Amino acid sequence: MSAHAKITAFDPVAARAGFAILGREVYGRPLVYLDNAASAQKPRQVLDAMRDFAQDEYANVHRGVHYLSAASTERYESAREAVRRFLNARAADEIVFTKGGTEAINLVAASFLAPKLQPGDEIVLSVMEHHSNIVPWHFLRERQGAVLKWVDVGDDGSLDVEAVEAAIGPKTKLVAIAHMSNVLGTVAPLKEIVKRAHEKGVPVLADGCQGAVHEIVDVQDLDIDFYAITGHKLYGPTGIGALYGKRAHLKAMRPYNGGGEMIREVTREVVTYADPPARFEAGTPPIIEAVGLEAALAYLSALDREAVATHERDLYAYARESVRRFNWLKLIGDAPGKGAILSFEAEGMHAHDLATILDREGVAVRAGHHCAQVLMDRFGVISTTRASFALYNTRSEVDALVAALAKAQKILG
Amino acid sequence: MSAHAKITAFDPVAARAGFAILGREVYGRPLVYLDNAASAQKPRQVLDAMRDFAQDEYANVHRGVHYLSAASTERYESAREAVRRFLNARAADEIVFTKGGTEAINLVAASFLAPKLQPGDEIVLSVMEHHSNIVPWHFLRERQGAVLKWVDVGDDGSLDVEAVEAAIGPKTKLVAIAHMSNVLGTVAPLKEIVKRAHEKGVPVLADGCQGAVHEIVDVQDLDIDFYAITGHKLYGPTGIGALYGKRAHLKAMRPYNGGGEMIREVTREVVTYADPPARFEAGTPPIIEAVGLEAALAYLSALDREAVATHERDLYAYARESVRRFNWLKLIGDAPGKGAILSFEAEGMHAHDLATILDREGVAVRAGHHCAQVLMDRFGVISTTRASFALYNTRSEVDALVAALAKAQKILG
Amino acid sequence: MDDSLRELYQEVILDHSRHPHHYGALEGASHVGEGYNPLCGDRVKIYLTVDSGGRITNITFEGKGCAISQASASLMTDALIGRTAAEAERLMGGFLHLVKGEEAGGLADEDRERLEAMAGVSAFPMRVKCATLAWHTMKSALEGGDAAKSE
Amino acid sequence: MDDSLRELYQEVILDHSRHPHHYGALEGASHVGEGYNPLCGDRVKIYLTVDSGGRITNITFEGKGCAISQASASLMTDALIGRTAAEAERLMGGFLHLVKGEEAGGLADEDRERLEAMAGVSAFPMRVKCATLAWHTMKSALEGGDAAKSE
Ligand SMILES: Cc1ncc(COP(=O)(O)O)c(C=O)c1O
Ligand SMILES: Cc1ncc(COP(=O)(O)O)c(C=O)c1O
Repeated sequence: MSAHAKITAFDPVAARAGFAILGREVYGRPLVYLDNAASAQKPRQVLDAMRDFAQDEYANVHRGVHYLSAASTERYESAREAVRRFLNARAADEIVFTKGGTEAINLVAASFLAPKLQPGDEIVLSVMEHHSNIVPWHFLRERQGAVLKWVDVGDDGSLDVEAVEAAIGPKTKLVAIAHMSNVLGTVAPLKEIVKRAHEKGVPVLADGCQGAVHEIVDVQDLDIDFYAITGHKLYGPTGIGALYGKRAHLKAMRPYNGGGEMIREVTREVVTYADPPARFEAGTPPIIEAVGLEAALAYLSALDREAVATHERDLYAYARESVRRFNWLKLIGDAPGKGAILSFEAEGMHAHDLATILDREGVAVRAGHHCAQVLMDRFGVISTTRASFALYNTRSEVDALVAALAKAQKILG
Repeated sequence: MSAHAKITAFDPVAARAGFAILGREVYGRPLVYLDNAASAQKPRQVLDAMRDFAQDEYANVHRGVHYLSAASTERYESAREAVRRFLNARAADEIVFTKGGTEAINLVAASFLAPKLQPGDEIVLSVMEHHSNIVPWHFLRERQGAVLKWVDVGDDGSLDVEAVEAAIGPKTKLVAIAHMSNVLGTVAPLKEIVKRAHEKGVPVLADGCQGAVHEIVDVQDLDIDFYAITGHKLYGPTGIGALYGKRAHLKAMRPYNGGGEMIREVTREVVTYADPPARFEAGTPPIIEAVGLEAALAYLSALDREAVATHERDLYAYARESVRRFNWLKLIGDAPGKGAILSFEAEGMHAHDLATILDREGVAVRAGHHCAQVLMDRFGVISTTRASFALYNTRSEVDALVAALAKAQKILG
Repeated sequence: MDDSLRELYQEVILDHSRHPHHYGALEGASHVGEGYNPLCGDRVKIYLTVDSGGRITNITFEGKGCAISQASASLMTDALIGRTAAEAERLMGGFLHLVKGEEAGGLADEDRERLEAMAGVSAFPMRVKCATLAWHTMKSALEGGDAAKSE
Repeated sequence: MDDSLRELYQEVILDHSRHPHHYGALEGASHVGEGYNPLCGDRVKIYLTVDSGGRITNITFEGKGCAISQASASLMTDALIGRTAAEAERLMGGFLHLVKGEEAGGLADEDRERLEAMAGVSAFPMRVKCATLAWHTMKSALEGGDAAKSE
């Protein structure tokens, strides 16, 4: 299929019909939702699946022999299989359901790394990480004397595999890198990073909270050790995420939370633990949310994802071109092959003032540090304004953004 | 209001209309759902609230200045206020949202107790605890040398405040007790336990996963230090729970997961943390689920809860009386004032065989150890069969249970 | 009564569960395996003797469990005594297919007939683990491996 | 243009934010406070001098922030210089009511007039923290307490 054919294989305007919220108005103006990197809206299929399931088939999973419990368990495990397929993991027992991307990363920090960490051991991470892929490692610094090694990005926001490799030393115990930055849109050269790290015997965790939404992920091809995703950015529900971990790692890891379902046997004196993935899923899991996540992945997978990616890149290119006219607007992050995230500083205008004015024009963008303060420091800013695009955004929404920016300039400039 | 008037103030048959699933059939027979202690069904109000919110107002919370983010944040914080009201906490910042009851207890173990625990320090818990209120303490035994002190229950399943007090010694650092047992139905004398523990300077955590569903909880009146609840048993969604903690405790506690929202400032070198409750809510929280939980609490609170409790106790009394005819059926747990949970052993019939036969009659019960293996040991059984009642159950459903038991006896007996 | 229930709890199953064959410890067993079903807490212990020619000369079992798991263990002892390890392996594979309702290719006609009584389990997916516990345990005992669990 | 936007970004606010009054460090300040808004990362530092009679003789501020927070800090210096700590306290309370759109009981007419420009914030709940940052910082500086944050 040619690149052109791929573009026509996805129609964002038709897709919008499935997202009721996109048809609404705010302050009497059509909503232009460009805060997708914070969270995506959910298609009708996801909401229907959750509701239908809760209304017709719901019970707690795993522990019951009755009909509804069996049905629920089947749906829950089918969702696990859907995640496996989505990431192309070898086996479903390499998929652990979590409450979100943040918990997935914390799980690796606490159950994989913490037990074997010596003071002075190093963790390599990049300056473009989200706080969710920073603070868990800071915990290990605070509590166990780990050393954080920071990999810088280029001025255009690009992440260089050589820079990552250079940061890996004999004491490095893990490389933790965002697949895609939520501010810069930079896509890390993950496969090459894994290759170099493995040559030095160092495992790699990817924070795929953004990456999995916009890239096609194949954990086997990447040969990556851990990959974290979060449901609500994948057009799925809140309250759920997942961790992919190589089976050998998961098998060797200690449990995370303690409670029901993750045990083998409990007595007054001792406790033994279940095999993965159950070992890491203490308590009643997010069952209805798993059903919603499966629906979201089915929704995504039914699309021509290459075509969606092309559409998103087109939106970014169009937006980038369109804001050129504003000489007061300075882009932050413009690496080759980046995802559809437009972050910028506005001279003489604070991001929050800008976002407030855009909001009243119906245009929802984010202003702030985007949970990436280390990156803000790197670029010498306190905050940025960010427009982030999803599959359902259109060029005319980019036009609306541009018009709103012009208005903001008139008010504040 | 007289006891009689209270009964008539709640009509379970009318309530059933709000739960679509209760109208369905399994294997061609009307569903008789008696697995409520595992998880309750959700009324239409909860499903509507979640769907309407996701369809009309959804965005990520806290971090955005735009309309939907503000609306979402308001809904999320309003849910927190609803939990505060439900538990009668002093202030909303004493309510931490978690992924469920299990995580709430793990949070206390990891962030409150672990940092100050010395080898040999003791944790007092009862033999009727759910694994979720056992395994987190076993972690502290395994990792930090804590000693678990077990309080026995009487042969009728009652929990004696003197026994709890006797287990508290100079090295006791916490008492962790279920408000209501998920197997025995026993309601712990929580207020008295707290009083005795506090006299000895020991804080108390209550596992309220069952208790909050059936009792009216007032954490101020109880003067309790921590109280854990879970959404899905409260007629709410999966993927959410909450921890009440006294403000002074929460303020002094270290964070649990690390990530977005729980920080104050992050640099390459250091990180500082937000105040509670944000400190304990790393990452995107279960937003849609919080909206669902608020709807569930609103649903419950609009009922005459005393009348509901009376109805449930009546169901238990009726069921207890009705199964008397089976001389092969041995009740486990019959303490005065207990909740509507009927657990039993069946002579010559294994719980799983029984549950399978009941299931084909449309009657959903649980068979197994109910995540309470220590309690199974205490009563010298491997598993029990459990019928647990909710507000929407009726006497005629008890009759269906009894008829199904008679059938099982015919097949297996 | 529900047909699939009648099928599951048919007389031969109940007979085996009430009066299991080869129940008890086996003195001088050459292999022992222990199985555990974490779902219900049931346990089973399998004792067996394999002679120098690799033939299973005796099997016994101990443990408490549901009718399905007890009957399955009892039937298994009948079916496997006298087999070589390789034959037993094939039979075990066939049994697993049978109780999952899959095409049980590996079974000879007389074995299939003997085990047919367990086929009713396939209509009860939540109970398949009960039926397979003893068999998994047998397999791990033969292989001299760890305690099995039916997961 | 949206009326509430015009109200928020009215000329006097933009003037104050572009040309803030009393901007910079204050040598020999008797009290200093630092404020931080974790939402956006904005910071403010407040310097003030209180004389022996408990009267605030001077206030300055430093820091970067949005138009709202800068204007609010600038207006605050104008409003509080020359007041006693007790008067300042009352005025601060009134201001908090004002920006939240509540009845601002504690404000004298001339104070209300002076601060009225900030009332537009009340239509922007997400921005109230921007408006109150300097004031919370001022309060904690006066009380000699910790760094304030606008939460
Ligand atoms: C790159 C990145 N990592 C991690 C996260 C955390 O995901 P969640 O908030 O769903 O836990 C986010 C989003 O907030 C993100 O953008
Ligand atoms: C008494 C008790 N405690 C704790 C839990 C754990 O709650 P959850 O599974 O929702 O985390 C349960 C239910 O499973 C329970 O019944």
